[in-house]
Amino acid sequence: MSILDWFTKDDARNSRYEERLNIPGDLWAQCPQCKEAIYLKTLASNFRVCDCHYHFRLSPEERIQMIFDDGSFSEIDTTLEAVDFLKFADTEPYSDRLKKAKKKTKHADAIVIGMATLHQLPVNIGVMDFGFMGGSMGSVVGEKIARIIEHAIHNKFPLIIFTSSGGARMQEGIMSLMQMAKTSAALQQLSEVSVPYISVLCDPTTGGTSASFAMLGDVNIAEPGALISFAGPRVIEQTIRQKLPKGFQRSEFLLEKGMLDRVVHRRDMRNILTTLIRLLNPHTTKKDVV
Amino acid sequence: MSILDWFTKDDARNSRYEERLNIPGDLWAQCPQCKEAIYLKTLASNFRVCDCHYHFRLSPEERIQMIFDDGSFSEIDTTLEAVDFLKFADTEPYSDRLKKAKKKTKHADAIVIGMATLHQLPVNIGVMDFGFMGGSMGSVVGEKIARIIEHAIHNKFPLIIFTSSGGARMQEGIMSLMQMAKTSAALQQLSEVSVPYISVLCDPTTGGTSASFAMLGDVNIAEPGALISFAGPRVIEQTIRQKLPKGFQRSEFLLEKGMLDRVVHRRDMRNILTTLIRLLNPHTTKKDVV
Amino acid sequence: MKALDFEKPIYDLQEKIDELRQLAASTDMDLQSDIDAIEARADMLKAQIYASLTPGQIIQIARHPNRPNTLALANLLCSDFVELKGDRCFRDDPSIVGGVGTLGQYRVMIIGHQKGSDTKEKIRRNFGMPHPEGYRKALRLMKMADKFGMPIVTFVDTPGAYPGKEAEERGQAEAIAKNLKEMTGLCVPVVSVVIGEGGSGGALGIAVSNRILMLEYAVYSVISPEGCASILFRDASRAEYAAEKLKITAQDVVDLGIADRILPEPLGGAHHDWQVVSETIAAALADELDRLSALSREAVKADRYQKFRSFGRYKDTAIQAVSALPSAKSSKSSKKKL
Amino acid sequence: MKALDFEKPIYDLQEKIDELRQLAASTDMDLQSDIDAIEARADMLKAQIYASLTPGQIIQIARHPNRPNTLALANLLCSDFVELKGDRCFRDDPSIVGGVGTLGQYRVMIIGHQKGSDTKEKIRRNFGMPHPEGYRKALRLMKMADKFGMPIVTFVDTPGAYPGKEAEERGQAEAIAKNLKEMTGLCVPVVSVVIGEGGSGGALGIAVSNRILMLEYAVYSVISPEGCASILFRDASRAEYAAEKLKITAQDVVDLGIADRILPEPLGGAHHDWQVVSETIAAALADELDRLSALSREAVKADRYQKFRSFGRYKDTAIQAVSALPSAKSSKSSKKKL
Ligand SMILES: [Zn+2]
Ligand SMILES: [Zn+2]
Repeated sequence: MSILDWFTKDDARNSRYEERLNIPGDLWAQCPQCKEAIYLKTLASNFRVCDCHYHFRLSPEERIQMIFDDGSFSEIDTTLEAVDFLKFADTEPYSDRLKKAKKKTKHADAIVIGMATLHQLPVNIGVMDFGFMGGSMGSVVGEKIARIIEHAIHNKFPLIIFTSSGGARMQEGIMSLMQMAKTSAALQQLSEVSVPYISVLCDPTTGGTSASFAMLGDVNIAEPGALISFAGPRVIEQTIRQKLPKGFQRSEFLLEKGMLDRVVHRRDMRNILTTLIRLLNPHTTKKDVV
Repeated sequence: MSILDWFTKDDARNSRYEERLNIPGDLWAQCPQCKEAIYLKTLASNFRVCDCHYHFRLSPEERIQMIFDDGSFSEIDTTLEAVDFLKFADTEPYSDRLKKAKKKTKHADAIVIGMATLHQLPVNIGVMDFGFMGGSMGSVVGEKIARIIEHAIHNKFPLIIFTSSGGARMQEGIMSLMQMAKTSAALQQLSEVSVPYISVLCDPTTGGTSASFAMLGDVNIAEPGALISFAGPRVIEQTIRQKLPKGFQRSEFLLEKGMLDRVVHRRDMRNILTTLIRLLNPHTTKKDVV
Repeated sequence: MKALDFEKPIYDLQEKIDELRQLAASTDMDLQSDIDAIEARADMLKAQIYASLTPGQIIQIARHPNRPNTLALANLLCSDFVELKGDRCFRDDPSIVGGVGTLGQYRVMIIGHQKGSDTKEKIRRNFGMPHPEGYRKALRLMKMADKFGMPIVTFVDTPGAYPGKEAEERGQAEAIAKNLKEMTGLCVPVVSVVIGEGGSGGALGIAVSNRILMLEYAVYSVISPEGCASILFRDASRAEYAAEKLKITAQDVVDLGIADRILPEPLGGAHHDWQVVSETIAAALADELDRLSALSREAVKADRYQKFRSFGRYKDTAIQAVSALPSAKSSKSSKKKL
Repeated sequence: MKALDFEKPIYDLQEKIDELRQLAASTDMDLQSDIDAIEARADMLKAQIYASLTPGQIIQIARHPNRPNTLALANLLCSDFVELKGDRCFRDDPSIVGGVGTLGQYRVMIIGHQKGSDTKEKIRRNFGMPHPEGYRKALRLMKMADKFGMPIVTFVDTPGAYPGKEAEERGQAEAIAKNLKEMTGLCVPVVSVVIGEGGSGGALGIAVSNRILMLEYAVYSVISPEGCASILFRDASRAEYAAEKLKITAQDVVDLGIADRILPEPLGGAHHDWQVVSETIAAALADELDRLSALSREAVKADRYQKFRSFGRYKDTAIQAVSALPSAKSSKSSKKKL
């Protein structure tokens, strides 16, 4: 199968995706950036990107269906669940927050991991869910990331992680901080066996998530306009007592500052990722590609 | 022998050095920095450093006698000499320039290499001579640096190079440019066998010399006030059409900019170097130290 | 010495004792029995107060301006300490310092946060809050240590990585992340001592170590209690409460299985006797380095990886157990199709 | 297309031919024999002029604004080229570009200087004069290639590293030096093609390679002839003369044993036909990569070291011979005591 074949057979994907979603034509969303109203059906057929290039946040399901081969994803480690081992309660007990988040997202925690294919090339993937407690990283997120990395170490297929996270999950105290080291440590091992890791940073990727696995891609890609930072803009404004310039800590800013390889429109993501994993992976045999 | 013993028996060194130089007391030099007149004898007993901390340039002989154990230096590769293979002539033929420089400095080219000891610890050293055609690096300088590095690779004793050079020797055209790569390549090999290299940058270290072995020390040390740059201040002023701030491209500036580990007064150089080579070298046996 | 508010009663008694002593000296009166009595009361009070410190009070000790700092400890531990500077890229960051020295029988690389003691130095050192170049300097020195086979000791004492405009522009997230990854690749022993404040990612950025030791009144936290209170409780005044909930004291961090060992401080805290503290640290480091140096380079690296790999508390509903030490393989039974 | 001054006679004739053609078309006159005659003269003139170019004229071709550039070549050579950006430290420097693609049977990393073609782009790309972050980006990409076993191709085309205030502040010397050293440690084949101007350390910083190829009218020099004239001759107008003395043409650099091979350009220079130039380059690269890929990783590295180790011309008066290939050992006979 040639490279061109891969790309041409993609055209039908979106309409199929749209059908599957089965959205009635009269529902609409407001774009947070240009404030225009957009029909959900139009939005879905445009990769949930507004004409002004605002990229709406996606659920893991939406993202996987947009990017990977139809039906190719098989999730693993669905049974790992968070434990409120500190009996933490802020304005609400952690255990209640967990229950609500599970109900809302239908996921056990803020990341989904598994294997999929991309133009028939097998990949290990992780997709974070900002809808689950702000995509915060506690023990379960850290463990699942470590596990998908370990799968990549064993099966030698590339790793792609889509981040969308406010950072460490404070409700798990210092244990959540340690997930930064745990995930980064696993990536060091991946690096030592020369398996490529592509980090795709989506809005928002901040705090402990950006300061660990999100920034450690062999290639770092971001969706346009994503907020990517260590300290959030509000904290910085308090520190320097000044307004930050427009576009500060957004993808395009980080690209200019040398932190990202590319800013990629969601429409082009599937093809760029395919090309990159095909080119970078030294473990790809001719059989895998042809 | 304990560390303290090393340092205490050093006190007598300078007076001995001064005696050996046998300078009549009525000759004086003017300090280029504070413009004061200083008796040469005073200057010699102060490591040729003015009270204003201006470090006078040294010949290789002066530097070796100030820093290494008395009589411990044995020079090697004295017979390598430059060849005017491009038949280069600017305002004066290269071959004439070489003759004059040899006569003036009593050296064959702009660097002296060999082995010495530092508080009894054996080291491989290179000492550049700004007096020889501005310390410029042609084939002989490059070759001698590569050779002393190779000696270090074989004997596993640390390497210390004192730089003082305007950069590549234009009279040898592209061949002088290649000496940058040759010396750096040899340092990569040294690095792979974990032998420490300390670069001591003296006034001035610019151009192709700074952009190769001079900047590649495991530890980079500079004498105070040394000019250290890639492009010289005059070239930059022409580029930006502005005066450069005071202290720009001087040792202290580079220290602040993260390019140097330390700025060390000539008086303290011997002890700092001793401590560093003792601590860094994994090949030092207990026998060597005690 | 700055008295912390909960130490006020002790300092009041101490003042009284001093007054009595002066009186005795100037008037030739014999007040020894009174002095002894008050001193005994002061000792009892001290013991009581320090035996029941709240996390909020412990933080105050951890942040005490006179606590021993990295450079002071480096010089107390090594008679031949030589500081090394620079990230070889942008700047020397004075809020992280490092250098080489001899510690007992080991040539070591010491790296740590440096807050600064007087106002001028505090400003110069940015109150111990590093910019990215601080982490890059630390990594440069760690790689140097790795190359020359020198064990690494890090001293952790920072409110956190600096949350400023330039720090973000120059890649604070990247710099910390890179350290976390690269420290895992080091083949020499790395021992960290939290000597004061272990503030979040800014602390972790130099603490991916084979052993994590904590001084008795040091703290280690994912976020400052103040930050936590204002974000989660939307009420900055609830910092004391947040400090309790976050489990940040040395004992808590040991109980959670993260820190390995608590190093006792002199009564009242490390700031009362740097010499004693440095001796405690020297003994603990010698102990840990002896054990780690017995391992091969690969084993040292594997030991560090296993330590961090094991961190996490969660349950696997498929196997109905809360696990703190999961196996590296995921169970096949837990697959599902999307 | 900008005509260089020595090309003026050719362009004048070409203009005349065009006029005659138009006249023939509009008046129905048969001027073919005249046109043929002038074309023959033009061809002869071209052959004459390009056969006897002075180094000064060759530099003009090497600097021609329409010469093929790195990004254009990358896209002509690889149908799937993906540019990758950033030094992961301070900034993406647009004056050095890089990325991955498929070149024949090889997955390759392509890196090169990028001068920019129109005024706006030239400014954005700083006329192909990199800051330190350009060299750091290049090194990052080279290490990525090394990790994934991809051969590296670099295209050299720069007046030199930028001699500016910020470039010095951020360590121009350090960045170039580090590349020279680290490129020696790469275990994948590296092939450089000097496609235009090979300006000093700024060129060498991405050209420590197993093979150095030069396009026919490319130049490679330790300093620009203008710089040399103003420094050594104290007379900037003597640049033409300096260009001759410095030996900077492809033929000179091959004769000195530094470049391995000259790649012919279309008559008049590479700017006349990018497609042909890219095919020439593709064939040469395939050839070199085939040979280098047959070597082990260690052998590839050793090959590169030996190449650069051998550079230098000097004599050893002890053995009375001019040597271009010295042995690694110094002769024991040449020791002396100071
Ligand atoms: Zn919009
Ligand atoms: Zn003076």
